[in-house]
Amino acid sequence: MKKLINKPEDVVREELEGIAYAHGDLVKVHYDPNFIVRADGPIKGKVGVISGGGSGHEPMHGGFVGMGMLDAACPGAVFTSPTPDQMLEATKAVNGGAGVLHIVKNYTGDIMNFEMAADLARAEGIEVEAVVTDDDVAVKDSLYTAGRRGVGVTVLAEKLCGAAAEQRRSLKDVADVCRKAKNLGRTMGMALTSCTVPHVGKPTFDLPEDQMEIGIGIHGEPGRVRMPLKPVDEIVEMLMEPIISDIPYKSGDEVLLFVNGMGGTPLVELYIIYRKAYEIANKHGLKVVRNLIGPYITSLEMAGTSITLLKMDDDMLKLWDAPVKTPGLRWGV
Amino acid sequence: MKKLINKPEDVVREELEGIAYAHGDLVKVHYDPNFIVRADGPIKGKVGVISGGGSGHEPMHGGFVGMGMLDAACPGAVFTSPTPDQMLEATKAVNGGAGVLHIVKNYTGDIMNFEMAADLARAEGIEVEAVVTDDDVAVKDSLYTAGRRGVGVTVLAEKLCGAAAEQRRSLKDVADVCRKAKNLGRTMGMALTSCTVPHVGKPTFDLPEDQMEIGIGIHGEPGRVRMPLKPVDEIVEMLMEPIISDIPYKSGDEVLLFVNGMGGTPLVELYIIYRKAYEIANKHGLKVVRNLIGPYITSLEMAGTSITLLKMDDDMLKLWDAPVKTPGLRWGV
Amino acid sequence: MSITRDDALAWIKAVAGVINTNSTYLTQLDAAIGDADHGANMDRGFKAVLNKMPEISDKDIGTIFKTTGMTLISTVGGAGGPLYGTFFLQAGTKTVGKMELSLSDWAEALESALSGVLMRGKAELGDKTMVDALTPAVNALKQAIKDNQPINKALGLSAEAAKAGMEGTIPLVARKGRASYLGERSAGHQDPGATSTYLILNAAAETWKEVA
Amino acid sequence: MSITRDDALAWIKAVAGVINTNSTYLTQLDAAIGDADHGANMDRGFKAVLNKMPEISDKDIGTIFKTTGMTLISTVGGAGGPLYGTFFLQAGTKTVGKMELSLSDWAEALESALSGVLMRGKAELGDKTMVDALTPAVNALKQAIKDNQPINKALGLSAEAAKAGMEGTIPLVARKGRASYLGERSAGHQDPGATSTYLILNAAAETWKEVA
Ligand SMILES: Nc1ncnc2c1ncn2[C@@H]1O[C@H](COP(=O)(O)OP(=O)(O)O)[C@@H](O)[C@H]1O
Ligand SMILES: Nc1ncnc2c1ncn2[C@@H]1O[C@H](COP(=O)(O)OP(=O)(O)O)[C@@H](O)[C@H]1O
Ligand SMILES: [Mg+2]
Ligand SMILES: [Mg+2]
Ligand SMILES: [Mg+2]
Ligand SMILES: [Mg+2]
Repeated sequence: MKKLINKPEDVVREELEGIAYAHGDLVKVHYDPNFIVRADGPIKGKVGVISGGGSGHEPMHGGFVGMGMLDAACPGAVFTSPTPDQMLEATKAVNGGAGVLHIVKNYTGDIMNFEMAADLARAEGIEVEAVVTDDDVAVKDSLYTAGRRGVGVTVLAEKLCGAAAEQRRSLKDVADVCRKAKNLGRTMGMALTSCTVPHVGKPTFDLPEDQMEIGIGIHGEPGRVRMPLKPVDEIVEMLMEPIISDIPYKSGDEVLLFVNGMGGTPLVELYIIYRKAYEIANKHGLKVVRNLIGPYITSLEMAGTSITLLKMDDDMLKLWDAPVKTPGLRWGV
Repeated sequence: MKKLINKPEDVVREELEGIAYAHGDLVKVHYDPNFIVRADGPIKGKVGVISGGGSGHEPMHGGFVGMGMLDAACPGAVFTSPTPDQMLEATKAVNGGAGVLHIVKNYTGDIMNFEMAADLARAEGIEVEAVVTDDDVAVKDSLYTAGRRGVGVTVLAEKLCGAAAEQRRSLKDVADVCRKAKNLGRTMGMALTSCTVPHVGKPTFDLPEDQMEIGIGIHGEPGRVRMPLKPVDEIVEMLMEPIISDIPYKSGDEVLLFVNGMGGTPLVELYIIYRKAYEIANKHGLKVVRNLIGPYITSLEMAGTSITLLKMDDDMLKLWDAPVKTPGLRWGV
Repeated sequence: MSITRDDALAWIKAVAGVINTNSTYLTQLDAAIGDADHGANMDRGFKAVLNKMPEISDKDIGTIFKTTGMTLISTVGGAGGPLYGTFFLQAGTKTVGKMELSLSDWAEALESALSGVLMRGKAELGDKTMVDALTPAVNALKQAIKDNQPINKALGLSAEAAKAGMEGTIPLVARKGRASYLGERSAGHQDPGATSTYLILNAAAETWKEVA
Repeated sequence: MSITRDDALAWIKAVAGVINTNSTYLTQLDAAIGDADHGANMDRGFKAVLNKMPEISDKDIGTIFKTTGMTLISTVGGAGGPLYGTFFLQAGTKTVGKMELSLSDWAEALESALSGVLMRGKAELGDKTMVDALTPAVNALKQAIKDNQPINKALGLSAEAAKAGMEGTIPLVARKGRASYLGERSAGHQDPGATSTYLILNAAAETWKEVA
């Protein structure tokens, strides 16, 4: 295992210390239980927006805490959803009296832990709504399974909900923004290499030099199919087709196109991916009105990418363009 | 070779097309010769600031074109400095009548190609100054060698000079800002893995599972020494010590601390590195007043990091905080 | 004869030990069809439980189980945390105030633990989860009581049933938890959670061998 | 006898071929002490030169060399582009208007090419660069002229000197170019630029074998 770390068990703690040193102007870090809150929170009358999940997906979620996005983030152990007491404490810390939205990625562990936290917070008199993102079309959805994973749309939903909360919308309205993003966004990912979970010390799966995994999530899980490596244009087609046909997206739709890096894939490749994804979107008559390109929801040092489409309306465009000031996403301020 | 590309010879062209699709609001891309210019340039009366170098270091330099930073960037082939005609055309394209600053990284190829371009531009009546960055303390400087490499400070210098030009300072004054950054900034890097140049198809050097290279540059060149992998805290000490003792930085100095990812190292590790670098800076009495953390000057998919210190004064702080709106760096606007 | 407070404590300690010993194994199983953390998660949780031991060693069995559950919930995370947390919380609720348990008390506690896991995770038998080890273990225990088996024999039968259930997860296609994302590719692998459940119940059979 | 315009064109074509054949080799040498692009860079440049051939095949030798130099400058990049660009520009300047070259003309052109490279790159003999192949090649050529050697013999001696110079770079510690960053670690590797210089001069000896 080649990583720039000390001991595997210290990764999350030391990362949090680094974040605290680096971004003290934007965020405050609490330890035991671990969570990151806006330095200027809680904000009276503003809905608190919080998310959380396993570590190893940086900048998500801790890098998105700040004005116009999240009020708090709860980092679990690497790839392990945080515990209810983290989310409970974070919920209490950001509560400005207007209620708190939990943005939860659809994983059994995240759901159960967030549910427990919400129950506990409600018992303490805090109004809590939870919206579960589940945008990964690589997973066949069904009533009888865990459903689709929450992936790329989560980042976009956090931005939109943060902006809506900043406008002092009600808890229900901010949650509605999240539900809209959940309903209008779809993602698919692939990997060239596995990642290595620090305490495991070796790659989660073996992927030969000439093979790739299509339909991976963000936890080093093996994907749906393994196949020989292809030129990127063909890979992008394999990702875009199931995304576009899922909702489906229709000619004339205005979309945000998000090309995400998995952590080990450099920007030069992401632009080559964006190029093809943009052309395919155009061919389907989709109008790419906004984009995001970079490593925003990662899987440690995995090489790979995910593509997310989110159908936009006027309100979402305004929320997207609204100022945001976080360590990982910043504009307009 | 595992890369999300089509043909190696199309990498730069297709990347530029992706950038053009993605950032048409900020930049315009010209082909044959290849260069990227601000969409709103040239700006009358403003010094043009341009840089260039081999591709494979993204977001540098193309990602730094836009308001408050570069007026143009010239991408060469992967790891190959651009040709004089690219720089000449870019110089002409950004010339607003106040002269043009060439920010050149200290590599034989870059220097020679930029020199030829500057000569040609001067012959066409454009005032050109060139400043060469050479901040890499891994290389022993001497009159009889190529000198130190230009690395991390280049990114910081581009931001500072871009802001100075935005204030309509004179060519000499903007160049002075660059010289100041050059004189006050130092960098050292290391790698866990080699990168693979697309047309070569295999790693530039072999680095066994338990070894690392200390003192690498940004072109997959082998470093100064190879040694067994160590806990990151020790690695950061090995990088910080020669940086701090070089100028040297002194107790009470205000510094910008830049922890850079080489392309394949995820953010979680960069924060762990930042943590230790910050503590070491503090121990030496240095006051970290600004920071930058992320993959800004990369070496394809290489796993590794570089640390840069830049001593700041009031003017530099104001220039650093000034608005910038580029694909790769954005704040205040 | 019955299971005393000290027996209960000994079991929790034994579980912490067996989880620690098998941490890499559990994580390997999770790497194949999950996210390679089940062993590390459980080990972190039971280490925390061990740290709580001094505070609870003079308490009743219900308190011991509930504290174990609370500690797992606040230290494990993932799916395992809430599920095993609920498991021990429910077992604790059934045994509040008790300083010793008869075999029937234990069977009731375990059945209650199972319903807690079912309620929390909403998995059904055959979904390729810990439920597939826990359900047959509870059933075997109840049958053994009906058959008037001695405690050690009953516990052994229960652990064996858990083992068979665990092994029975191998051919299954997962419908709950992370492994479900793999679809057909999840078949051919043993479920990590079913495996930890077997280890936990087997530790009871081993620790309480002398009880009957 | 003398080197005609067609001989000059044949040489440029031969260089393009030999660079293409050795592109991987040159890049490997560059990988060891540089940045793994010398072969690809030179190959891209000479492919562009080949594309220019139709435009210049009826021109004088000076124009052929100058066009080659300009094309290399605008397509190669890196250190190789300006250096080999200057090499051919300087050779072209010395041969402007000529439709054929005597051996002395060629020696003068090559000497001028060398001074161009020295001026542009500021390397000295022993810095582990292309200069270490080019300098002895020029000296050997001048000596051969003094010794009244026939053209083919003189060109052969010049190429041999380039080869010896190239091999002589192996033990050297680089003081110019990227390899200098390696310090002592650059010793033990042959310089890629010296190697391409040898290939270029050897192509002249081979192509112009029949000239004398
Ligand atoms: N809905 C569920 N009901 C019961 N058990 C479940 C459920 N989902 C997952 N599990 C169990 O949890 C185990 C995985 O636990 P763990 O790896 O700790 O959590 P995570 O999947 O969040 O990484 C699975 O092997 C399975 O036995
Ligand atoms: N200052 C110099 N003078 C002469 N030759 C040089 C100089 N610097 C480098 N070279 C030559 O250039 C070669 C490398 O060329 P190339 O790989 O194309 O460029 P780069 O080093 O920019 O990648 C070296 O092997 C060396 O022979
Ligand atoms: Mg997990
Ligand atoms: Mg080069
Ligand atoms: Mg798991
Ligand atoms: Mg080179």
